[in-house]
Amino acid sequence: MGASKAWRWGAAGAAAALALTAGCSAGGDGEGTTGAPREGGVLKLALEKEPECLDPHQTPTQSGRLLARPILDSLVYQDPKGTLHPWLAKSWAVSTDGLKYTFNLRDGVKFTDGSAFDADAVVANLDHVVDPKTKSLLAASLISAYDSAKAVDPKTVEVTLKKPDSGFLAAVATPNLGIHAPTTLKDDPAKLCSKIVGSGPFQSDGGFIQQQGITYTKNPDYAWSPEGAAHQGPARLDGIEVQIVPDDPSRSGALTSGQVDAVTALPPTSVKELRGNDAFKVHSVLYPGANHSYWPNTANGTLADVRVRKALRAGIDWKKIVQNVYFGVYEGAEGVLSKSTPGFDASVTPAYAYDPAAANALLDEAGWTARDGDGYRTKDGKRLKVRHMWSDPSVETLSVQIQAAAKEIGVEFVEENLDGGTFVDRLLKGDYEIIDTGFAAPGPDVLRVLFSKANIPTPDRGIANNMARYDNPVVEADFDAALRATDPAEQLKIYAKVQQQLTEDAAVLPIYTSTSSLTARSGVQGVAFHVDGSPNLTEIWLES
Amino acid sequence: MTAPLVTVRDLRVDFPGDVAAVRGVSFTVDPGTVVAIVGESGSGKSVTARSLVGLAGERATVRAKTLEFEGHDLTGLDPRGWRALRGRRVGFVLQDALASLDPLRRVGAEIAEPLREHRTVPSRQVRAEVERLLGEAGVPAPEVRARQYPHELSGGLRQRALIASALAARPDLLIADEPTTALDATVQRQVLRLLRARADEGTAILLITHDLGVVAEIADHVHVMRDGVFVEDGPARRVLEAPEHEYTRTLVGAAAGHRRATPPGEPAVVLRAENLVKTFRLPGKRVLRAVDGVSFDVEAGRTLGIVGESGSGKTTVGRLLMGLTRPDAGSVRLDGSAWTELRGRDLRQARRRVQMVYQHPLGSFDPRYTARRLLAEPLDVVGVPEAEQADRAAELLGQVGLSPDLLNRRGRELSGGQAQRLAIARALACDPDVIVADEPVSALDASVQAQVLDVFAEIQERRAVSYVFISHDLGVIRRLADRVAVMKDGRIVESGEMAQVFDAPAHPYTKELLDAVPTLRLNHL
Amino acid sequence: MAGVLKTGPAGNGAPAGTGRAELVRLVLLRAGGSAAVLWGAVTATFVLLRVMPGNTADVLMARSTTASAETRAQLIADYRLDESVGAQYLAYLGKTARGDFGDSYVLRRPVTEVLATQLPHTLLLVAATLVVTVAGAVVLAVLSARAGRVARSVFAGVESLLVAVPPFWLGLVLLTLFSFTLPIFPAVGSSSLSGLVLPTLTLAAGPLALVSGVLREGMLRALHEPFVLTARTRGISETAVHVRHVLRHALLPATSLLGWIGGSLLGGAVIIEIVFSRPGVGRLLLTSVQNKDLPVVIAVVLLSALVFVVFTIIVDVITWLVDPRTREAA
Amino acid sequence: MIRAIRPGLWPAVVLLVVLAAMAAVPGLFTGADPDAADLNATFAPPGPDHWLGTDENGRDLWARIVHGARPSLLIGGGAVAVALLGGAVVGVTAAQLGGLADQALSRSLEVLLSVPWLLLVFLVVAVMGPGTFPAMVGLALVSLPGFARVVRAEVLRLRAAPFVEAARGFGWSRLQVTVRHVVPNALGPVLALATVTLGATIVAGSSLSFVGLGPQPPTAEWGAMLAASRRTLSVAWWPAAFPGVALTLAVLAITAVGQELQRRADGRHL
Repeated sequence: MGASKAWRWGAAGAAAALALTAGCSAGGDGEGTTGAPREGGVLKLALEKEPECLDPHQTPTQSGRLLARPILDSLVYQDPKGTLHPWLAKSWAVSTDGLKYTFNLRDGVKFTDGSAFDADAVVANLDHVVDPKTKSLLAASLISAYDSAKAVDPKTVEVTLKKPDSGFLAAVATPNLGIHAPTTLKDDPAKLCSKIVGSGPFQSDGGFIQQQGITYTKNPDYAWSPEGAAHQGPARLDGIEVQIVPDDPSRSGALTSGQVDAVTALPPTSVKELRGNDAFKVHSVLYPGANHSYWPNTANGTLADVRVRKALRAGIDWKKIVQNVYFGVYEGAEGVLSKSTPGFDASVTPAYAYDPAAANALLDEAGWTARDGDGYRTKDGKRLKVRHMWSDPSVETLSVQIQAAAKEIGVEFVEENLDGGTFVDRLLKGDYEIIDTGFAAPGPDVLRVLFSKANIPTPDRGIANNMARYDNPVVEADFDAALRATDPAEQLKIYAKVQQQLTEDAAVLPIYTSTSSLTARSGVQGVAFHVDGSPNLTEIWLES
Repeated sequence: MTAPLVTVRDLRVDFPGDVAAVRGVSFTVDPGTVVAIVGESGSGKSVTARSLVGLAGERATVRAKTLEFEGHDLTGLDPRGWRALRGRRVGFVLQDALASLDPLRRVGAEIAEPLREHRTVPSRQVRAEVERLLGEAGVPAPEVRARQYPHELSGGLRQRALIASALAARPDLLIADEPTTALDATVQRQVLRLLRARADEGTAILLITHDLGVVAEIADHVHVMRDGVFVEDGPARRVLEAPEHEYTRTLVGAAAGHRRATPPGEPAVVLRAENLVKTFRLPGKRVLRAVDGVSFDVEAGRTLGIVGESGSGKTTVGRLLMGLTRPDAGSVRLDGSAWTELRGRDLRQARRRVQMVYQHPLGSFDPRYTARRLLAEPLDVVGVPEAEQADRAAELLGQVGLSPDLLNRRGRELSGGQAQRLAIARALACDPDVIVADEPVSALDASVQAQVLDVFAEIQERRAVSYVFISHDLGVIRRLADRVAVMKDGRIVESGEMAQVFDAPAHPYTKELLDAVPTLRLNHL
Repeated sequence: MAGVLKTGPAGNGAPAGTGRAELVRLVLLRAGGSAAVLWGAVTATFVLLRVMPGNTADVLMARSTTASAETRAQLIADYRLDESVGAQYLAYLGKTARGDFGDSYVLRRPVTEVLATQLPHTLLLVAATLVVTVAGAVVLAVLSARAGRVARSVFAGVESLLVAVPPFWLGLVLLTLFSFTLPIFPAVGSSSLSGLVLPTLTLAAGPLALVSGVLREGMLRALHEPFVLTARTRGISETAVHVRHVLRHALLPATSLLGWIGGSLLGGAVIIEIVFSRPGVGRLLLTSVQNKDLPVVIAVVLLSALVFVVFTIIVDVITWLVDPRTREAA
Repeated sequence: MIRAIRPGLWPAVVLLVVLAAMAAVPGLFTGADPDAADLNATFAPPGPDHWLGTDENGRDLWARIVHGARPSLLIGGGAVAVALLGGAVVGVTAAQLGGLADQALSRSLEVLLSVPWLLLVFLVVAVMGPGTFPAMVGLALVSLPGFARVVRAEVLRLRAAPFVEAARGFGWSRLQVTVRHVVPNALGPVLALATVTLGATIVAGSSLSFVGLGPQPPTAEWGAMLAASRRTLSVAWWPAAFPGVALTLAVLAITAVGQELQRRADGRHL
């Protein structure tokens, strides 16, 4: 989902839940470093949203990962292209059955509280994640295969999995499995929500203060940057001051008035404006995974009819709307997946072209032939109505334009801005026609998350990601095949087929591909993005 | 004979958009004398007084051929000059001491204000001086009173405190604007004596009043004012005993009142009060026995006067008579049946037979109603058909001396006298046997009082209705009552035929009341 | 309140209770009555939140679409969501009475800790607003009461305008003018004094205008009271008349208004904190209601009800101190 | 009842009439469709084609402001109407029952008063979901205590008023007296309060829309328009300016009329 959104309602997290086994390619487009990097200075950063809890072990938010990353190192580093590198683990070995991971730990690593990093620390951390007392909202899924860990010797850790999991190393690389100083883990998990201690290039004595932010100071002893990182050794910045500013105009105003050096997730209007301004630079990266899309309820309601779904897909000029709303800051979508996703099947693109004549024909064919006084199509005296349920005001403009466009082909979009509780309630009951969200993920695997029958949200299942409520045995079979496939090429082939089937079924109405952005004054250099799309704060330096 | 302290010649005061309030008056005030300006409300007497201290009002234009204080011209005085005059040379006492003393400040602070302002005593001695002044003004326990707030003092004490504050900086002239109007008779008398005593000590006093009785009590010289001019001047005794101007004569006549002849015969009892008791719970578990064992008869076609000072319980008696409150004990019987025994329709029908005229007629009128609707309301009740209501209403107005032209006016658009007449007309509309009148004229000017009382008298002669007249004003009672009951602290201390009570009071309280009234004891009337 | 001036005389002349003991009694009495109000506020909030749609656990889980059923069960057990409403209510009531608001569902920390980080910002804003309101209102009222007729109606017009302008829009305009366009004041942040200026002005504008209007009307009314005329006949200066006599009377109605405003500023702070991106209880409240974070919501409700109650008591005490006439009623 | 309108009040009265007309018959003021998005004319500045310019969807702002009058005023108006009715019921009940019931009702009102208004509305909206009606109910709950208090006080005052007593003295029954005197006389102050409250409630309603809890898009509602305009403030000022001006003017006019009513009602008490 578009991380650029300031989700106001908690339940929007349903949509906001970011790719957990995160990873995304595409480096920032903001290179072009001039001159030699300068040491020192404090980066002032305004962030659009805040985590409920700073401890990434407990909550899975993007902002939590962003804020924890400067403090917590991980055993393994995943570069923006997805490749794994040694970090706190010098090397690792995987047993042939895929059940045992042995990590050889780096020497001389110290936590900023002075304690030493060793095998016990790793064990304590992994156990902490799965400890029920931590009430981790992600542990079970992130390392669901985790069974136990033991310190073979101070520099060797052996992790046992219950079942093979090829995603385990990538999970270990996320800040969500970052390594806390073990002394802090003994405390009440609540304390970790505001203050964490790790071995990273920065530390924060004051910790995170809700709605306010966090201040980092540099860890001068840092000497264990991940292999393959652009910058090695202690951070060049003396510190980072992060302020939480959810309000878009204020964030943009704070940047332009020089109050902060950089801001995240500026709205497209501001991005468009600043693009022409040399004093500022927009750094951004396309999220891989599913586009920001309208997810039609394929199970019941008016959109259960594939002809109506197809009519919407063809009858609304989605690209023009995206261009209009986001001024080219976001790209229009051309398929089920974002173009930057490995395995994106370009052959489906023609199906997503604007063709109002076809749309009208489809609607006629579906029996929505009559028109009422307001110009909407009707069938059996009932108006062709589509309820779009959302709980994020920032999508309003988009919704309004889509609504207007839908009226052209005689479809009434009813916009329902709901509070979190109602949203979740109706989501679980399937009481909606359309939900909008995106879902960032590193590969076509995300299709399984989004369209497998098991992931249809129900009151029993709880919240899950198949919001299209899509249930197609053919596709289910393909998913199984993809899981079993050992050859990556074979896997991509299967997923291409799935994309074609989904296009045929019009199971999703894709709108645009989200980008993660960091807009900064031009003196802010070394801006890059992590694999999950969040800005990499540790390599930044200031020209002046 | 010394030079006059104040000399005023041809004083004129205008307010923009209004008729001139004062249209050329001249007078002098000598030290040690009391000069009174008498007039009804709107005559311009207060404006005249305030002009002497430069407080006629922001919008007022004050002109005078001469306006001198101790020979100094006041007409060109700047604000600073006026302030030096006020308080220090001229003290000013206003009518209502409760409103004229700042309710948020202690009495002592108010009295000290002129002392501190004009630095007449060193600040260390201010406190002692305040207590001395209070004592001088006849306030007992001045050290306690000085620390109290105005609302904690009785009306008399408050007025004395106000006088003390006006006299604090030892002014040469004291202007007293209706200084006793809000007071009960006995207290009024004490305050007037205090003023007279100050005059005798040498202070010049300019007394503004509507009450000729007050004038008779203390004034040396009097100016009768009407519509912004003096219609008559002269020594007080001469003016009161031999008024030359017609208006003065009306005033004197109204104030003196007259006795009426009691109709002969043995009348029947219409309304009987038996041992009425009514208590009210006060904050702090105290209980007020507002009415404490009161009995009397109201006889057909005759008038019972209930006299008492404020707080004596007479108003509660009125409400009990109306059946609007239930007595705790005793009963009120109308033709033998008690209010408490009546229910529903009977009760409502019985109610019509006893009507009330209130002190403030406007309060008894629905503010939205015109006179026509006000009269129609009781007419509806007694079943007068709508077609006849207009005629009846006009007839009723005629009975109280009002023109039918007033039918379309609302209560607020009527003068005080007109409103009270309308209230009487309204009470008559139900053709009642008894009218209870609670201080029906005390809010009215003297000459209007007389007219309204005349209306009451005429109606009784014509319709043989019984009155219960509740008043603190012995003059009013004397004018109308056949029998009198004197109330004090919820009890009737004395009752009997009017002549008997007034001429030969038996109870000391009755005597005190009668003594205190500053009536014009003028033999020839 | 001309009516106040017409309180009947006590007559008996006995000194009314002016002692401090009476004041203490008044405060205790009010505080006692307020306890009931607080209880009512907690109960009402609890009931309302219970009838809100969506199970708290599901709303919590919504932040992670991939959390397991085990976690959900753990959450439900931890937060006693499986117990009967009555049991939950009693548990809350008991803990709340002991000052223990429990842990925030969403923020995973004790509510008291969360509040402790947010409250200072809001209190600072509210305090600054009150100061600006009172100081501004007194200055405006005194100036306008002594000004001429025309100037007075200009003052009144500006006041009406300030009251009518929606605060969020005013904030937006101020922010655009003095922060985005002319960078005089910071667009974000609460730590600095300059960051406090715009939010305070925005929040104070309406109350200031209201109080100033009431003060002026009170002063004008008091100026026509006989005691002011009496004071003038004593030869004291106009300034002394205003300060010693007039202003005090005008303060009485203004104080009750101010008490009401003070008690409800917390609500106004919500909008201001959103518009100005300030940390604070207001924003915390908004997100907590949205997240059904019951412990935080109850704590904030209780807090604001407490603030309301405290302001009411303060107003009572001030009235008691300023106006001796009200003392007997107490 | 209808007395001359003070000259100073004329602009307010005229404005109110215009607003009411806008709310009732928006077609009189504009032919444009408030929801018609014109993607080729986004952010058109004020000019001859679009008097007040267009917003980010190319919708005509004048048309949206005109059509926005109804929902914007409806929330406030509806809330005050509900509050008035509810307040009247509670107030009359409290005054009639007296004693313990009166105490209990007064305390309950205090509870309502002690919760910040926005929170109260949040709660209601959270229960009922966002939209015009829930916002209305929430805001009604906020102003209900005020009405209940005034109604209660009026009933108590009028019941003891001499003219009511006098009417009883004529033999009217309690019910007749209530219908003839108590209700009509209480109406003045209550209506005055309603008008003054209306202004405040309209502001409150727009605040709700501003936070996104009011009427849903594409409904042209002034508060919602302002909220939307905030995101594009750096591009165009007019979508942020004109709805705010409309809102302010409406509240000004209503408050001015309300204050006048209040003055008249107060005057009658004397």
